[in-house]
Amino acid sequence: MSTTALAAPTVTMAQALNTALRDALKDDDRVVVFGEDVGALGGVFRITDGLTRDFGEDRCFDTPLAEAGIMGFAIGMAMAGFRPVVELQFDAFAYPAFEQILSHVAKMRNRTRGAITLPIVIRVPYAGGIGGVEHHCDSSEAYYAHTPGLKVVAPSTVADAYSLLREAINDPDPVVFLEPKKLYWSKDEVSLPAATAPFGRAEVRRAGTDVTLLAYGPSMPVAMAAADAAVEDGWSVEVVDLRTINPYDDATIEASVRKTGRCVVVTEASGFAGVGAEMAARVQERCFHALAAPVLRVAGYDIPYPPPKLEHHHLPGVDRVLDTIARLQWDDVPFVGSR
Amino acid sequence: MSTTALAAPTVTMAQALNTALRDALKDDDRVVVFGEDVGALGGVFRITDGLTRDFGEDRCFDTPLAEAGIMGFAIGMAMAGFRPVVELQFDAFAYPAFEQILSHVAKMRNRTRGAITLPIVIRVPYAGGIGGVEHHCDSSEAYYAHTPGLKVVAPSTVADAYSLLREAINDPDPVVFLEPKKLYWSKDEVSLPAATAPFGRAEVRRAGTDVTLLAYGPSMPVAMAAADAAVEDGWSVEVVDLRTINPYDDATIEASVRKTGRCVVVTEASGFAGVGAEMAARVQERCFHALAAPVLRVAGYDIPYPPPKLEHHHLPGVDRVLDTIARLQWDDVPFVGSR
Amino acid sequence: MTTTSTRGKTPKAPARAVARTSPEAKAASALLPAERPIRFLDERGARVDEHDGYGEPPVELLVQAYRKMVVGRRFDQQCTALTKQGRLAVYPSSHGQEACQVGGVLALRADDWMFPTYRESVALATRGIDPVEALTLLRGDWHCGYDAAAWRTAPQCTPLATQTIHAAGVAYGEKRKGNDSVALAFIGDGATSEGDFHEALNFAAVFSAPVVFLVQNNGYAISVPLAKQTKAPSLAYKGVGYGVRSERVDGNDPVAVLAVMLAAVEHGRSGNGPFLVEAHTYRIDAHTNADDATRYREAGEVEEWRTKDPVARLAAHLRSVGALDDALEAQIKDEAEVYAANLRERMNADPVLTPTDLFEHVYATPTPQLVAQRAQLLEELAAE
Amino acid sequence: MTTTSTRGKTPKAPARAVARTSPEAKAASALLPAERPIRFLDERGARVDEHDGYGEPPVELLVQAYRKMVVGRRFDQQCTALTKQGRLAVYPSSHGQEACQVGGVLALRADDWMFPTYRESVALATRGIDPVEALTLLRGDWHCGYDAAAWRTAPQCTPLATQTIHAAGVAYGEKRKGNDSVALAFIGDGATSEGDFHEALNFAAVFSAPVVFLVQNNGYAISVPLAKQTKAPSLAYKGVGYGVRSERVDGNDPVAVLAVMLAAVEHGRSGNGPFLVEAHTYRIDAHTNADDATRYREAGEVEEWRTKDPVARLAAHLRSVGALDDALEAQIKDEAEVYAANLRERMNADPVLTPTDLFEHVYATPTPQLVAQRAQLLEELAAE
Ligand SMILES: Cc1ncc(C[n+]2csc(CCOP(=O)(O)OP(=O)(O)O)c2C)c(N)n1
Ligand SMILES: Cc1ncc(C[n+]2csc(CCOP(=O)(O)OP(=O)(O)O)c2C)c(N)n1
Ligand SMILES: [Mg+2]
Ligand SMILES: [Mg+2]
Repeated sequence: MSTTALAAPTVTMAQALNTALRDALKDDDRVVVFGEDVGALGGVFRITDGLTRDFGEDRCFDTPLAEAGIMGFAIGMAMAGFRPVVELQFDAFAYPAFEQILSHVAKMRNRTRGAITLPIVIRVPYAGGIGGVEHHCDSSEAYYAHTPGLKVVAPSTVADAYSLLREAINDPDPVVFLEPKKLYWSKDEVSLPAATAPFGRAEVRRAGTDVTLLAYGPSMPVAMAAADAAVEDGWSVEVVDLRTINPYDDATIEASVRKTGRCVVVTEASGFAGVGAEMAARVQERCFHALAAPVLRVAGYDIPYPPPKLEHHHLPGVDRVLDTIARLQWDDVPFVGSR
Repeated sequence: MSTTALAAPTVTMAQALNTALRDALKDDDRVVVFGEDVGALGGVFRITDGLTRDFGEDRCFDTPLAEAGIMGFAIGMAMAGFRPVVELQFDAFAYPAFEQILSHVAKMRNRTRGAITLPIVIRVPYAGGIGGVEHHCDSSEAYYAHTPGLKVVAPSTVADAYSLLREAINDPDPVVFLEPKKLYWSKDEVSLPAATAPFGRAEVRRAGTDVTLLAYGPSMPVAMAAADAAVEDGWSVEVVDLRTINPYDDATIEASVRKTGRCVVVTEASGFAGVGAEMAARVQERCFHALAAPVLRVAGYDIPYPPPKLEHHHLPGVDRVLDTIARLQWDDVPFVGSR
Repeated sequence: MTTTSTRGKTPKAPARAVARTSPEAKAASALLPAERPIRFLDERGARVDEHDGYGEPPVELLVQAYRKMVVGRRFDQQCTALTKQGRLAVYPSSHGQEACQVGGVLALRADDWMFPTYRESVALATRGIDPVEALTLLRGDWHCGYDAAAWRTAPQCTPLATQTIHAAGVAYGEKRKGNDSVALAFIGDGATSEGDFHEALNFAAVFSAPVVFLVQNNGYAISVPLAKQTKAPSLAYKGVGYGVRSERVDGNDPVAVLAVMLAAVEHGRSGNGPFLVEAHTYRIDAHTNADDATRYREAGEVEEWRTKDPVARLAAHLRSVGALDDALEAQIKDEAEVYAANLRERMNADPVLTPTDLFEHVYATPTPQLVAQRAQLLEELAAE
Repeated sequence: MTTTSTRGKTPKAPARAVARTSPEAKAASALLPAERPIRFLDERGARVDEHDGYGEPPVELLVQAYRKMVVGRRFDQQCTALTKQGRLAVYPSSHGQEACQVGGVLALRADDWMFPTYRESVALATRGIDPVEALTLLRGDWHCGYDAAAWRTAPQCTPLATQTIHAAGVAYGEKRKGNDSVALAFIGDGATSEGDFHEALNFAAVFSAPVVFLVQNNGYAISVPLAKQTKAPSLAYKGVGYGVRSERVDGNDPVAVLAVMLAAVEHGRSGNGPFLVEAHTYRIDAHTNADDATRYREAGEVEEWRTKDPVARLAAHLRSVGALDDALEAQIKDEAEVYAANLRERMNADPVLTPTDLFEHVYATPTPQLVAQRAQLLEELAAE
């Protein structure tokens, strides 16, 4: 009777996140959601829409406007046995909470040899591409990624948004969950609850043989689009989505680059000392003799995030990715990959 | 008569920094020094020793205990035409000031098209190796290095400490000046005032032909020691000191690596997404076909900074550097460098 | 582990008597705000005697304020209209808060410093800044538009409360230079919860910096009502903990706002250090054009506040004292219309943005890395 | 640009009358501290009547406090000695602050939470934690030593004021779980300047969290005296701005500290929310063994404070009420000596540290990266 496979419904990333929060609130009494405007308003991006109405003020509530306060309060509630999921309204507005995040959230387990653990999820609507004004579009992942003790997650698909957020909430350790703002309204046909690969597993989103594009979160759409466009240039491009920046999946990436012999890293964040530098450094450390060309990076410029009318010049676009692929010495250097 | 070259006096890095502050206070009325305990106490490391006594409370003063406040106050004073040199007492105690640093200090010039500039120096006694307890030994340079609009400096020699601090104070832009705590008591024969190479120039501290070690600030001593020790293994090691992380001197590094064909990056900071990743990524981007082996990194582990009794296991030591040099495929891969 | 089982009756903190005579208690009393918010006008604009000793501002200044408020409101409406036409990326309206926007600025001299937030567009216009310049950022450009140094007006600040410390710093800096200028920092009710606000009050007090903190308490931080923001008797009670003189004022009474702001500015100018003013007001529009205020407040509440309209109140008062008649009213309305029409027209032209300008002001001199990146962008632009 | 040249006489903020009748003013009055710091004992330990309605703690509790204070002081001396023998990396002494260290802890139940700073080693010992465990971190190990969850005692906190928000959060969490436990956050005078302290007071008040903030105002933040830290009438005046009941107490009067702390804890336990206590005290020793206090304070000041010694004061009081005699005194001294000797001996053994433990508690399960790094370290250790 119900064996007929029904078409999965069309879901936005925002809806998937909202559903993940709902399901977590349903499944685990210890989960509490709080932050600025997450209550009656449902968050400025509506990710917490209806949670206070449906689960009550005790489970989802507004706080005073103070991010260090929110983070410290989450630490305290976690010590009392709760599993706080906090929203920091925009990337740049997480900065006031940095001391709490760097010196406490990331270190409490270690400082107490596991006696006190902090299963906190720090949700950050993050990065650009939505025409936001200054301070609303920072790509702040490097600050978290460089901090031992944090896990750092950046979904790029609707199903991952759901599955990774559920996993983040269940994780015994603090997770910085970076939600690419510009993907909130991206859609996919997904049946929720969806279970995708766990933390620490990268995914090959598109198979190819000539070059590997490495990306995550907000930079995945351009990587995929570039892979499509590259077909015309005769390149078969493989695209790997990190999904989680920490833990990091070297194995999947290594396998891909060993196969293709070439690699380009794409990040929307400013390049200098960013996560993309780590990605490039790791690939060449592990696959040097399989590489026919240096690992190149396509990244945002090393400038403050630009304003709405200029952001398209800053964000890695298909052309910039293709130009970079073209720079991978296709002709004049013998291919030394292990293909 | 005075043409006889006198032996330069022996000076510690701490003295050189103190002298630089004195000379700046003398030369420019707009310079003010402030922070926690910089007055009567002369700073917990005595870098500001005697400044209040000799220049008065107006020029060097204690502030309330609040790092965001110190940073914001410096912004305001710079707007009024002063050139604030602030001390943030330890690396991890700069974190409360991150929002002020990331969202204002780094961006004010850009946001006002140069109408308001912030010639501020943020002095941070930083990194480990002094047996400090938790929160007193963080290597925080990556957070600053990844932030466009800041300059980031980390001296490793006594002469550089003086010269780079003077340059930082004179610089029209904000400079994060990272003072390796463990080098405060390092000595050298230097006549002050000393003028070394300007910002953006790396220095070859030791010439060699087989492999390039790249380092800066707190990691320079181990790089130099490893170069010495490598002689026994028959390796001629060149050591390049970045001196300034931003601006970054690609040219000097490129020249060295093109010559040696091999490169190891040494940083005391945790490796993941750190400045060392950028250094490695850049070298292979620029010198790929001159490299006989991947650019490897020797870095602190991706753990919270360890306690006094264990820090020596964390910090890159001579053995770890030599082991890494040994991993640069000396035998089984033909050398393809341009030497 | 120890317990307190040994102790007898339940210990209780005693009720507090009101009379206070110790030096600290007296010092505190001198800092605390008045019993009730300062008012010169009731909600209909009739003169009342609740100003607790503050002097009434001269009538010419009130007329000037009225003019600026009418123009400001018209400007604000025009901006909201411009968002609908896609000419502004976003606009945070100050409709209903004109007494604060204008009263704060008119209390300043040209050489005083001003630190606006994103909500202070009308204050910028009142300051005399060209409205197109003032809207540059909200229009989608990358900088604040006006010459922040020449106007002694910081770029509009979004990271909440951060600007209050800058104000303390610049005020102290000017004092150190022997100038008698003061700094005015605007801040919202919600932003008073940020640690930076407290550090600002403290630095200002410790360095006796002539800075006035004007809290526009419009009852909400986006959707979060004041009751969820603080349990303080009122925000003006925050000053005493820093040794900062504090006052509450009816923020929809332009006479009261001006009276208190003039006193607060003079307090700083004459060497008495910082001053905290809490102005009770309301934003009639949503947080920004992108916000849906019906999610968190009742229409009735908005209607209630419309009856306390600061513009109407001042008009009524000025008419009652013979300082405003139909002719002047019409003249001011005309002025406002001209201002708005002018703005609309100028905002219709697409701004010319130069992409490589993104690299020009990151540092005084671009680093080699930025020079290379700029070159890359130029190549891409050439290839287009 | 506008100027205020139009205004007439210099506007001046009026002097404030003392009587206060409005609801906000009354609410504020109920929150403000007493006229003078609460005292039961004068500086020599004689009973005085300056306790403003606080109840006197039972004498058995005072004897217990005395015992803990004597042991605590001896413990503190021993720790300073251990720094000289290289057995502790660093030690921040609380010599002179024993009334607060002990009084704060004795007001708690075992199921209450406690948030110590680096200065609270004596408080930890008073709590009952094994002193060697309590000294683990200062000894040069990488963790706090004791079971923070079982003892409901957070690791000693160094990043100043950050712990005060944790205390608010855990207090609220316990309340949400239906428990009547409270949280005690220790903090120093200097740290009250940090934004986090203010956010903590605000969160605690807004969520009516049963947390007591005990400010040990010892007059200095390392070298910076209170006068450079704040211009507040006293730190206890910071509470009113958040709606937090506040009190000042003579921090060297153990009876007063206990009386106020018991009331403050009960205030929270019975559902009245947070409480701020400022205790005036002094640290007789330098900031830590590494500090040179002669750089910033006069010997005379230290001598002056020695005459207000909390241990001597309580001894005098207990003798005067017949609760302490030579025999008991000797017994307590012996107990302290045994405690110190025991500690000295145990601290003489080198602690065994396992380097790979550095990787064990970064995450519940080490990431693949950490597994690889641990393997690298193991290789290195094997090669040694
Ligand atoms: C540090 C920081 N956190 C969060 C935000 C996002 N945000 C922008 S406006 C706002 C509400 C501010 O409320 P209030 O201070 O009352 O000012 P109002 O908007 O009412 O004028 C919030 C939360 C921000 N801009 N900065
Ligand atoms: C955020 C932060 N900034 C600076 C420091 C360095 N520091 C350690 S103790 C101290 C003084 C603290 O004074 P106070 O709060 O009065 O406590 P006390 O040491 O007197 O007990 C300072 C500045 C720190 N630990 N944390
Ligand atoms: Mg508001
Ligand atoms: Mg102190």
